[in-house]
Amino acid sequence: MMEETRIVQGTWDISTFKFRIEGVGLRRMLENMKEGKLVGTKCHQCGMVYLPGPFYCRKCHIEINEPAEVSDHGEIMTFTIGYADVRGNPLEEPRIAPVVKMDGCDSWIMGVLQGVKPEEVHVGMRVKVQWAENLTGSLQDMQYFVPE
Amino acid sequence: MGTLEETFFTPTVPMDFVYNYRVGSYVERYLGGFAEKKILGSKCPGCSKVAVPPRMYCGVCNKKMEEIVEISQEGTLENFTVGHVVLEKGQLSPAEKPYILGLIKLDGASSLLLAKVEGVSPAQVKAGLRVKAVWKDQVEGDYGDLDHFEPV
Amino acid sequence: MRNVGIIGIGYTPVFVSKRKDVNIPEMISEAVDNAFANTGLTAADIDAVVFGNMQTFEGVNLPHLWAADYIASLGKPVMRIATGGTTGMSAFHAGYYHITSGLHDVVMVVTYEKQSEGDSQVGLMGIITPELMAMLSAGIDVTGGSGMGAIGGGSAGGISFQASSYLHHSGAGIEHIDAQAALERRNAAKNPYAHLKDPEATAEKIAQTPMVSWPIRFGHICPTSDGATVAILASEKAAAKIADKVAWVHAVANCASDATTANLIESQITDPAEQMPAIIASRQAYERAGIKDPKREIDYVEIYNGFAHQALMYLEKVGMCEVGEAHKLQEAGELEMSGRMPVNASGGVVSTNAIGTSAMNRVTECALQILGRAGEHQVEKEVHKALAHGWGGLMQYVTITILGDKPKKG
Amino acid sequence: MEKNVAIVGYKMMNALDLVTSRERLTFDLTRGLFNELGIDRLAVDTTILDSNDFLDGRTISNVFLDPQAGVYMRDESKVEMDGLNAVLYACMRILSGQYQTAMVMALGLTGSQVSPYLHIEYTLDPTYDRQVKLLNELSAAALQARSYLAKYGYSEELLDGVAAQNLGNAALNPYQARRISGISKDQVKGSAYYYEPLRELHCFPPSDGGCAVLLASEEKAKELTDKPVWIKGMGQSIETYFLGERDLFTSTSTTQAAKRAYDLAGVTDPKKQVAFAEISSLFAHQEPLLAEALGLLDKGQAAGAYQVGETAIDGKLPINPSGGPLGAHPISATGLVRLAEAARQLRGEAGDNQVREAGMAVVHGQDGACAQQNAVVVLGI
Repeated sequence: MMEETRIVQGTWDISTFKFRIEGVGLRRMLENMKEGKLVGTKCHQCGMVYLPGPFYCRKCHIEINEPAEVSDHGEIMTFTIGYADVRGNPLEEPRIAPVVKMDGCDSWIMGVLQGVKPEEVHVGMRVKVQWAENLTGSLQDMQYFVPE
Repeated sequence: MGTLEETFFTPTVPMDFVYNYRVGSYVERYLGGFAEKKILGSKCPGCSKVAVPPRMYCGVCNKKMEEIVEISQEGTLENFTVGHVVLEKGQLSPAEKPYILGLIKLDGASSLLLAKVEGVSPAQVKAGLRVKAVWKDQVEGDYGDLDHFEPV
Repeated sequence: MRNVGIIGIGYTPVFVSKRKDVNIPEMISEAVDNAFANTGLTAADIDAVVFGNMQTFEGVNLPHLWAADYIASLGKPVMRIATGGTTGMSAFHAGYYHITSGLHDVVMVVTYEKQSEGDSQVGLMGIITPELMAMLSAGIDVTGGSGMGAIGGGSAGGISFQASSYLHHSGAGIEHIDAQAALERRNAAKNPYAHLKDPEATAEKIAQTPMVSWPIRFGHICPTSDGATVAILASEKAAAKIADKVAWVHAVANCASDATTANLIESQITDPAEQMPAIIASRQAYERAGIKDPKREIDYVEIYNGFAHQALMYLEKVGMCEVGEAHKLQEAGELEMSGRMPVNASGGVVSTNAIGTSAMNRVTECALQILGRAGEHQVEKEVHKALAHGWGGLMQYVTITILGDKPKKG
Repeated sequence: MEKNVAIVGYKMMNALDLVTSRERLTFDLTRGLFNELGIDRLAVDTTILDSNDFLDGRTISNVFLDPQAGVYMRDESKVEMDGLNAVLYACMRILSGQYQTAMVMALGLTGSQVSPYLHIEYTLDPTYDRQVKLLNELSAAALQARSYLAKYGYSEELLDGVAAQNLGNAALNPYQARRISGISKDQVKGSAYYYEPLRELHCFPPSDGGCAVLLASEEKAKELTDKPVWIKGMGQSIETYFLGERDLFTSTSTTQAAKRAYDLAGVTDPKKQVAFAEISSLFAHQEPLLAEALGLLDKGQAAGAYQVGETAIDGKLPINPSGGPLGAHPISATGLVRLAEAARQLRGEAGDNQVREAGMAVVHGQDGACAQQNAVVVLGI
């Protein structure tokens, strides 16, 4: 290896970008969460239910916009147990993060599981949503998953 | 589809992503030359072209340019533009006053070097003008040392 | 279709975490020089160049423009390909189609990454940053503490969901992931172009590394590397004139599904361990290559495993064994360099990851095994046919290449 | 070329602000194209997407565009450069015999979501040009413009004339983004200088846009359309990155790319054989400069040719009858839009922009500061 050379900097000026992110499905879900309901989007052609849902169906490649209520109970499809936060600092207590398919829904959502020890969690486990006391139309309304 | 506000989230990202580039030995030597108020180039063993700033490869001959040579600090203004705007982070804004950017062929170099040209008004500047390098008072071996060129 | 062969390979002299002595095009030129030195070819022999990397990882847009003088490309067609982790193999496939189209005879494929110049976490988070910002405004908790859509798994989140699902469906245990990481780091010790090497690696040693997000430990994760890889491809006619030994391309294929992540804008419908694209692309490749029984006909496999469990998971997906069988083959020693189904004798991506090169190196490593030029990491059995696999995007995009020691018939 | 490949359909959208997301634009373009052809996504054998991670503000920006483009459990790859290059790749895939149909889709939201000038900024050598901060897309183009004007003794009036002609054509074209009715040379000349000799109206506008094109083998094309447009030839070339070592008054790599395309298409005398051209001239001076490099105008004769209307919609050899990139420059898609505009002419669908004789067309796309890299496609019916 030859000698070390100096470092100069450059940026990707992402702060100057004016992103537009599809929001119809997520906004509808948030609105309905104020009433403790989970509402997704159904494809009127194949019947696939997405939560909260994009504006098109992946399989049919058509525009979709039909609201569909789904259960707040579901099944763990996969999970992980986190030992560090997003910055890599160790957590005091390991955190169980399941990915759950709600009943009546074909897509998966991620959250936090409480009320079980890490060694007890397993794929296929039945869970339900623990709603917040005051519902405000935020993703925080759905506080945790807990065992059914 | 509803209005823009109903249909989309319009988030902003509160930071820019930063990269750290290694300059490599050729730019390092070029800047090292600046510390001694010298302008260096690299010479192609194939076509004898002298490139300023120096770099590793001659793409025409596909040969490594290993010889580093010192170039004259005087040259000829071959081409220029007068800037009326500045571009910062992709945003255009009017310049405080018009300024000249020139492509200069230094004596002994084969390539043209882009630099600021001062000491001549934008209305008067012409291709063919003989110019010389003007250094910062205190050179640091950094990009800004070669401040601009002015008429000989 | 015209037959295409790999007639030359060039790597940078090393793959390491930081090349402090060279800038980006200077580093790339080392691999180009080596490809020429290894083949005796010169720039004049090259008809066209294909170029690939992941540009947000080192912050240069369309870097082939800056590098044009360094890659023997002036006056030639240059095509830039970028598909995420699979970029290297996608670029290789583009090189293949340059020749099968009948338009070109000798094509050089150049891939690289100089990851030390950027922040790979930023590069990866960049995949979803704008969506994440939108979800933030909807109340998501990025610290992962509570609420729906919380980023529970930290930086290895998506991958740990995949590993967890894989373990559940295959019956393998975390100890098999440890053992796979150890096996590949030992292999890497025999490969001069590998980055993380440990001739003494054992499952027990890997098991000592900290748990990041169950079941992923630190020792299961790839490094970030600086390096470049070049492959020179030729038509059968051109190869006959300018090459002594050739690894022939028998088939290429690829497939995309949807991004498997808890993206609340798009909604995830796919199990990250299902990997339907790997099943579809490999079956398509077998059909194109005329392979009826891959388990018998394929002698060697290079799997793109940024994370150690993926070598096992993808062996099953590409049909080299049944579901739930890969870890049993591992237990029986069959995945070792001396085994019946050697995998990643190179050390795999888990040992070396200059992203733009990673999927390309799967192909070049298969080629070296076929040519018998892998040196110390040459596997014991004879390699007549080999399969190279790449994955990228958000675990939803797969590329496959099948190589053979003879030109494909028909 | 050994086999015939046809353009069987196209769909394009351009506006200063399309009021859309890249996901929705992708869906609208591809679904729209499929609807017009009466097919569904499964009729597409392979898809080549083309967008730019830096401009999309995302790493691996094709990840979230696959399903919107109909590529769910399907074959896809991504070219990251001007969209015309993606056409070359899609065409190679069909020529290989592996695929019968190939879709190309490119987009750029460089009007509403990101500054277009960042594109070239990020291509610059970060160890020199980005540190010295003198070079940018506009200053580089201005140096190229002056080099060209000086070489042939043209005045800045040539730039005003080229821009006025293009903007006039763009005003007639519903697919263009910048449409200024009653545009005149004086109006162009009255716009402010950016870098001399380039004025605002000599330069492309920041704009949004995208385009999807379906290609097919000869056999399949006949099933899908009764108006196929054939790809007769294609070529590409690149020159040195270093502006100080290029002949800025011409485009060497365009000439090399054109030679490859003309050889395949059997074009020996482009001025005679080519009926019209769609050129990715991002700045007024680039249109005559590139037209010369393509062999469509005699060197040094541009001022006269524009004066007498030779390159106008009703001229002897119309150049950018669509209005060209001075009307819209959705970065990544611009060359693909040129291809679609040429197909629109060849199918006789160009309305007020329709040229009289649409026999053989030349399409051009570029990448890099001062068109460092160029692609050329020759089309015919």
